[in-house]
Amino acid sequence: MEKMTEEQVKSIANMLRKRSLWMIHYCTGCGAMELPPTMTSRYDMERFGLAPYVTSRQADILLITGYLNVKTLRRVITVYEQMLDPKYVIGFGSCTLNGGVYWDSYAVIKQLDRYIPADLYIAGCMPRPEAVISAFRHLMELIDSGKADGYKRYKRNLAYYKENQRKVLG
Amino acid sequence: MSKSYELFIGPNHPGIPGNFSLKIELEGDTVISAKGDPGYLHRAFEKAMEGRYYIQNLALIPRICVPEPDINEAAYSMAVEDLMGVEIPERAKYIRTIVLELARAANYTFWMGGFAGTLGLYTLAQWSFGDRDYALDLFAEICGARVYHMYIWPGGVRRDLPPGWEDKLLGYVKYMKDRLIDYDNIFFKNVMFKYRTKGIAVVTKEQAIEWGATGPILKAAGVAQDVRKDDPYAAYEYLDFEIPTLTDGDSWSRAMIRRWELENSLNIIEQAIKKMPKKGPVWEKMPNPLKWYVPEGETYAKVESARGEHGFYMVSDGTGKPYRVAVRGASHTHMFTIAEKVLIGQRLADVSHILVSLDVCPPEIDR
Amino acid sequence: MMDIVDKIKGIEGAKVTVQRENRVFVDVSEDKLISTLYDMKLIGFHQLSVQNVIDRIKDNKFEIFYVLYSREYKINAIVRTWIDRENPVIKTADKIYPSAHTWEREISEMFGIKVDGNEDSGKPFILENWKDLPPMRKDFDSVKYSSEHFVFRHSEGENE
Amino acid sequence: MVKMILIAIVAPLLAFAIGLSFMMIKRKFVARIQRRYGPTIIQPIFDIMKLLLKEDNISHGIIFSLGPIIAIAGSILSVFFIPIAGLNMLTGSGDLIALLYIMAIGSLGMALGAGDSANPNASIGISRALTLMFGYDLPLVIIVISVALQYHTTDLSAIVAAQANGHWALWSLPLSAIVGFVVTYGALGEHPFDIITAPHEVATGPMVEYGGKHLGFLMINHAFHLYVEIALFVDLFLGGASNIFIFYIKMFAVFFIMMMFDEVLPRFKIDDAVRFFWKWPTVVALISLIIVLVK
Repeated sequence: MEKMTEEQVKSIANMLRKRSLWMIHYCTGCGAMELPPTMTSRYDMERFGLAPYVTSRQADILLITGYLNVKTLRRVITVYEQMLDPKYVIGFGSCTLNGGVYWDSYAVIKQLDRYIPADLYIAGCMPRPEAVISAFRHLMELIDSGKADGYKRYKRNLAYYKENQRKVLG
Repeated sequence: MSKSYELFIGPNHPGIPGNFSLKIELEGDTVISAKGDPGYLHRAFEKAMEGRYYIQNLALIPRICVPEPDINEAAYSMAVEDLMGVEIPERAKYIRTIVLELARAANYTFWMGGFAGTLGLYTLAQWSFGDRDYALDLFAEICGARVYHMYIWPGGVRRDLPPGWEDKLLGYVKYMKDRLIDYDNIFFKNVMFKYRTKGIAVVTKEQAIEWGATGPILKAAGVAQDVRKDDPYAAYEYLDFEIPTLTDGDSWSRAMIRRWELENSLNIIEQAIKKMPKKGPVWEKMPNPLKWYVPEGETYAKVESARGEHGFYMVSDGTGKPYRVAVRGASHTHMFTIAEKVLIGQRLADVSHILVSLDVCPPEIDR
Repeated sequence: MMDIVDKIKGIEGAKVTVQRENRVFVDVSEDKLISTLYDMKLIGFHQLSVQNVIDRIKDNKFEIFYVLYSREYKINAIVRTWIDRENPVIKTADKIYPSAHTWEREISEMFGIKVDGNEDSGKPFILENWKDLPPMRKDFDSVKYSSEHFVFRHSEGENE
Repeated sequence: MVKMILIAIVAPLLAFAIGLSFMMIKRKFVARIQRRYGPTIIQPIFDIMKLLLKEDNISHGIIFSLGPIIAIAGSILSVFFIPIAGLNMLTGSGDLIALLYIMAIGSLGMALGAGDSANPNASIGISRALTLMFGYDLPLVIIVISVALQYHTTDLSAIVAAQANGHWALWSLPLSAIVGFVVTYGALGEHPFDIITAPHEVATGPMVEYGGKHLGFLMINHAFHLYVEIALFVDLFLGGASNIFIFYIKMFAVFFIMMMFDEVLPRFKIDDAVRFFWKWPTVVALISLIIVLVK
């Protein structure tokens, strides 16, 4: 019985969480170009309770907008670790998936989820604002069903992630 | 005990235009030194281009400057055409002009929102980002993509304009001209805007020339230098337009110059549509794209971007891949030679709007 | 146009080729580089558009070019010089063209060229913790480096 | 006694509800001015609940955690000094003067907490907040003195009672009322006075290190803050109200005019803001004070 109520509390919490997702305002790559249209009057993501926020402490979503340079990766990891649980990561664009057009570049990492756990990817270069919003909707569903557990995976497999990070950052 | 302290603006800070870091040293509220730290957007374009065919590079170059990708395509194509000795058809020239001006208008609309945002007026930001989207819709119609078009390519443009597109474009121009009145009322005539930007971050005429400024910074200081006039490319030599100049060289002048350039772009689009030959080829027949063996040589091709002179220095060794491509982005000079000097003595509250008024675009710096 | 070309030809040690309208190449030897740039500025080339390096690995040379622009004559002049690939050193031009300072920082990092007189040369600029060869050199293999340092994602079919 | 306890429970809840409703309306209203659809009307509730439900909490020390609590405590305490709808909560002579002191506690609580986070952005933000408070406190004190002289009392409920039947101080002291509006506007940190949080300059200033529950408390505090500032203005110049609905309508009218200004002005610099407050509002307030004295 007691376990049931705990479950219920969790599901209510998830329901509230998915209604208010704050995205950290960090343009890591050129994908940041499609975010202003998404945020502003044409597509207006505030309809769904999504809003850009300024610092890592305040935010829930870390949106990796495009390719990640090794130099940026270091900052992204810091930002990710500064964020408070529960936190979610969305990989935006093909470059986060497999390097995209920068497959042969010496500066760009090829797989985001080796360094920080990604809950969701949006494919394409660049994904249109509609795709971004549909990804947010999908993330809401994942949160609602409790499947967006990237931050738990990060804690559980900390050694794996740290090892990968060390390899690339030196 | 030292009186000064250090503050990082960026990379994760809304006051910085993109992924870039600025280390400033402050004494009280006054900046005593500013150092830019680039490299967060370094993707090694110049290296990657050496390993790809000319046609493949076309997919890479728009990503050098995100807010206004078309200038890259135009400069790159011009460099290749220059080396191959290709003259592009008349209609293609006009289409290029229209596309470049549309991209410039979209970029200035975007810039306007960003600038108003740094001053704390979010209403204009919301409006202008929304209005910029109509330009992106027009792009989506001619090439299928909103941001990276890859529409201009060596020999002309990729395909002809879809039927009825000119009318839609004229509709957009008319709409933007109407909206400009709203923008003026809320922002450019706003007393607070004048109060915040008049006399801030002055770059005088002598300094602008000495530091190698281009584009709006130079025009705001009173020098009418514009690649479109001085070394006309595409169809600019057939068109009639003026280069706006102001004399103060402060943040306000730069903003007003950009606002007039936006109007200028809309006028140029109207003119170009009127003068454009209605029929004709849009692409000079070129060999099979995988066999573009560009003759050996070096060349420098430049266009006027929204920020200033944007150029490609291309070296070919006669094979299918470029031997070396060096990109000149206006932001490189504007950030490190101008902003770092201009920021000294300014107030912390002004730092972010000065950066935006100099229009520092980090992807251009890092490449 | 010819007026300015004659003026450039007057500079000592300059080999001038007119590529086409508004584009002039000025080839100088390494030791004449700074004095040529200074003279170019005096005759009206006030703006340095871009300065960069081409790695001519076959000739074992670095080609350094300065794209200059004169508003008065509306002409681009490209000053080129060649230096040895072993222990490459150039002199700074940032006293003549202030914007050269940053370009020199960039080329000193990307090509490993030492810039005499530029106190920022050799300091990390764009790259961070870079231990390999300077990346823009032709003998640096970007594909090899990236496959050594990064793990590629394989689609399910090729994972075996 | 029972009534006192009842008031102690109901009044803060009421204040919070009113403040929260303003926050809700503002977000929708702003969105519409910005040609957007805007969030659902109860979005601030989701935001606050989400923040309070955050699993992690990072504290930079005891004072850091206490900051938001001191701020809320100060705000709730000031709620008790402001009579609404004939409810005299903690009356006693001189409560207008006491209120001015207590209203500063909120900012001081923030200052303590944010100062403890050792983030330069927070320190700059908090120094801006205190400077701005210096700015608007001078005209505020002058108009409070003029109102007190006009009605020969510093008891807020007596001032409200004296303004009954439409004899609002807005009519008898129009200059003071205008200054009062500007001061209230500045104290709420709407544009152009949003210097404290200015994201593009100091990355939300004092809030820069706050996240999770702390930020949730700060949002709750903001609701109280909205209520306290506007309710004080309504009590001083619009004659309070006999019942809660009229009070709400008056408050909303004030807030609505503020929202109109908010969306069309860029932000001041801090020294300009202080210069502004010490120039026109102070001069006008002094003229109004002289008029009161001469009369």
